[in-house]
Amino acid sequence: MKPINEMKISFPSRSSNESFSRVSVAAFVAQLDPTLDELADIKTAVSEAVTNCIVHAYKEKIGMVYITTSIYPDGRVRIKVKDKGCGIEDIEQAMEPLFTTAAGERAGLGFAVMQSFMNKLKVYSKVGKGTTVIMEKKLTPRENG
Amino acid sequence: MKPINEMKISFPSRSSNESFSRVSVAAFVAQLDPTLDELADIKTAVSEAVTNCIVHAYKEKIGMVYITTSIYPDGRVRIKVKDKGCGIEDIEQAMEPLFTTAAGERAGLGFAVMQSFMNKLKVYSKVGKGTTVIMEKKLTPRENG
Amino acid sequence: MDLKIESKDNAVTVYLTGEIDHHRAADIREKIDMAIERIRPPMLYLDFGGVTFMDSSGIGLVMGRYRAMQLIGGKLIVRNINPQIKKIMRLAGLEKLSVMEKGGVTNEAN
Amino acid sequence: MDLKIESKDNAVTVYLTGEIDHHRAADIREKIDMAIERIRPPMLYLDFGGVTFMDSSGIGLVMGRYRAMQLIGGKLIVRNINPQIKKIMRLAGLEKLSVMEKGGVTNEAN
Ligand SMILES: Nc1ncnc2c1ncn2[C@@H]1O[C@H](COP(=O)(O)OP(=O)(O)O)[C@@H](O)[C@H]1O
Ligand SMILES: Nc1ncnc2c1ncn2[C@@H]1O[C@H](COP(=O)(O)OP(=O)(O)O)[C@@H](O)[C@H]1O
Repeated sequence: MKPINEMKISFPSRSSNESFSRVSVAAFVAQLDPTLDELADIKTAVSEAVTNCIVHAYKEKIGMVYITTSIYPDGRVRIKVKDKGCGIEDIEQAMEPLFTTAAGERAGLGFAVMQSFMNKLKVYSKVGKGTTVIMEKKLTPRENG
Repeated sequence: MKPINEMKISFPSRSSNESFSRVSVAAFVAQLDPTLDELADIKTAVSEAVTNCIVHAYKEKIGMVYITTSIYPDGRVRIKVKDKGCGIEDIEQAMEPLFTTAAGERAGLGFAVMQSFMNKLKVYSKVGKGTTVIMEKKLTPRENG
Repeated sequence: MDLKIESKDNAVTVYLTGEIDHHRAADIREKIDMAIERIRPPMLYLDFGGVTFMDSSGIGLVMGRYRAMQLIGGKLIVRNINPQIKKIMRLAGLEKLSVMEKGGVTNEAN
Repeated sequence: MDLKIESKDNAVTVYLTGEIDHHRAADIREKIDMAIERIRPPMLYLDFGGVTFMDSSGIGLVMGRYRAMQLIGGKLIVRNINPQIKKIMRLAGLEKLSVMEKGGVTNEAN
């Protein structure tokens, strides 16, 4: 299926851009008239994926983060978050709740949040090349849009 | 001077994306802790530039709109809005207040708003190739950011 | 999005809300014009109290209604405009048409 | 952004506001830890009433403070969490640590 609308954003992996990235996706999705809960779910999932690029993919370096948000005729929203960072060695292990490789206070729940707040989650990664996270959510149809 | 932070967005020239585009720029600029008035000025100027791409550059067609927002160390914000649409024949005339080529209810004030709400405005255009609008605003420095 | 249109005595009042841009203006325009057409009021108030954003599309909207009211021999008054909206209306020279209600500005600025 | 930290009787209450993400968490963490260090209270309340957004960085923040309070033999209670924040805290299994105040949920959901 081809998207009926699609936006792309890119920005450097500075933590000051976390808020911008999720607000930007939410503002795009808003044209579908989602519920407040759906919008909060999407913002949270995007925040997790973007934070992972900043914290894990590029670590102390600054690299670019790429987001594509697509809207489909059936009310599905698809969000792709991509980095060209270090990549993930064992994706299955990385996706386990509470698993984290980061020092400090990462809870190891990023993927768990994406998984439970969105309807679909796919992770593609290649060590040394980068990681792409694709998430989908089906919004509840509204009577009077 | 090199920007210390820079985001790029792109989206098709659908009027349903007007709100997304200005909110996105505002969310990026928000990290500079602008005043509410400064933020409203920027949103309005962006809305004018983006609407021009939708209404004038691509008219009945759908084409891509490209925005780059850059933050400079001295607190300047630079916003570039670019289209690959029909272009402007006489830029000087186009920038005159109240001048419009559109039927319907365009007020001919888009450029006037950009000019008065931002500190700098430059327009580059080539007929058949497209138009690029570059706007700058210097934000008032905040004591405790 | 909904638009509240109130008809009382010899006046129609339209309560505008949310963001007025090119995308939304067409719909707003149509609804107001239907009311003007049907009621043909001597007086039209456009109340901007609930408007959170407006660009020059809002000017087109006001100018268009100004002309529509002139055609039926009526008057248009714009009210409850915040300083940001007032800035745009001034740029458009709307005060010269005296459609802006005196003392009708919300918030401090003038 | 400001953080209100209130010390009364045997308890410290932190009023969190705005958006809690990875960007802001470091600063919040530091401020709370300074208060714990200085006051060494038997009880720490984290009040989420003013929080408009939270991702899993907020979980790290709560877990870290939970451990810090354990170290000084104190307790942590999380209060005024809205349904969206509760969803994330549940995902993290925080109710098993009984840091979530019973009946302390704002809004309807459970
Ligand atoms: N974009 C990424 N690039 C590299 N590694 C990643 C990326 N995203 C996640 N990871 C790895 O997966 C682990 C689990 O991620 P996540 O579930 O989000 O928890 P957390 O971010 O709290 O560590 C991370 O600790 C990291 O090792
Ligand atoms: N991006 C663009 N592409 C092509 N023509 C443009 C573009 N932007 C502006 N113009 C031309 O300049 C004129 C004046 O623009 P503006 O001051 O924004 O007023 P308005 O949009 O109300 O017409 C337009 O009517 C149009 O002819």
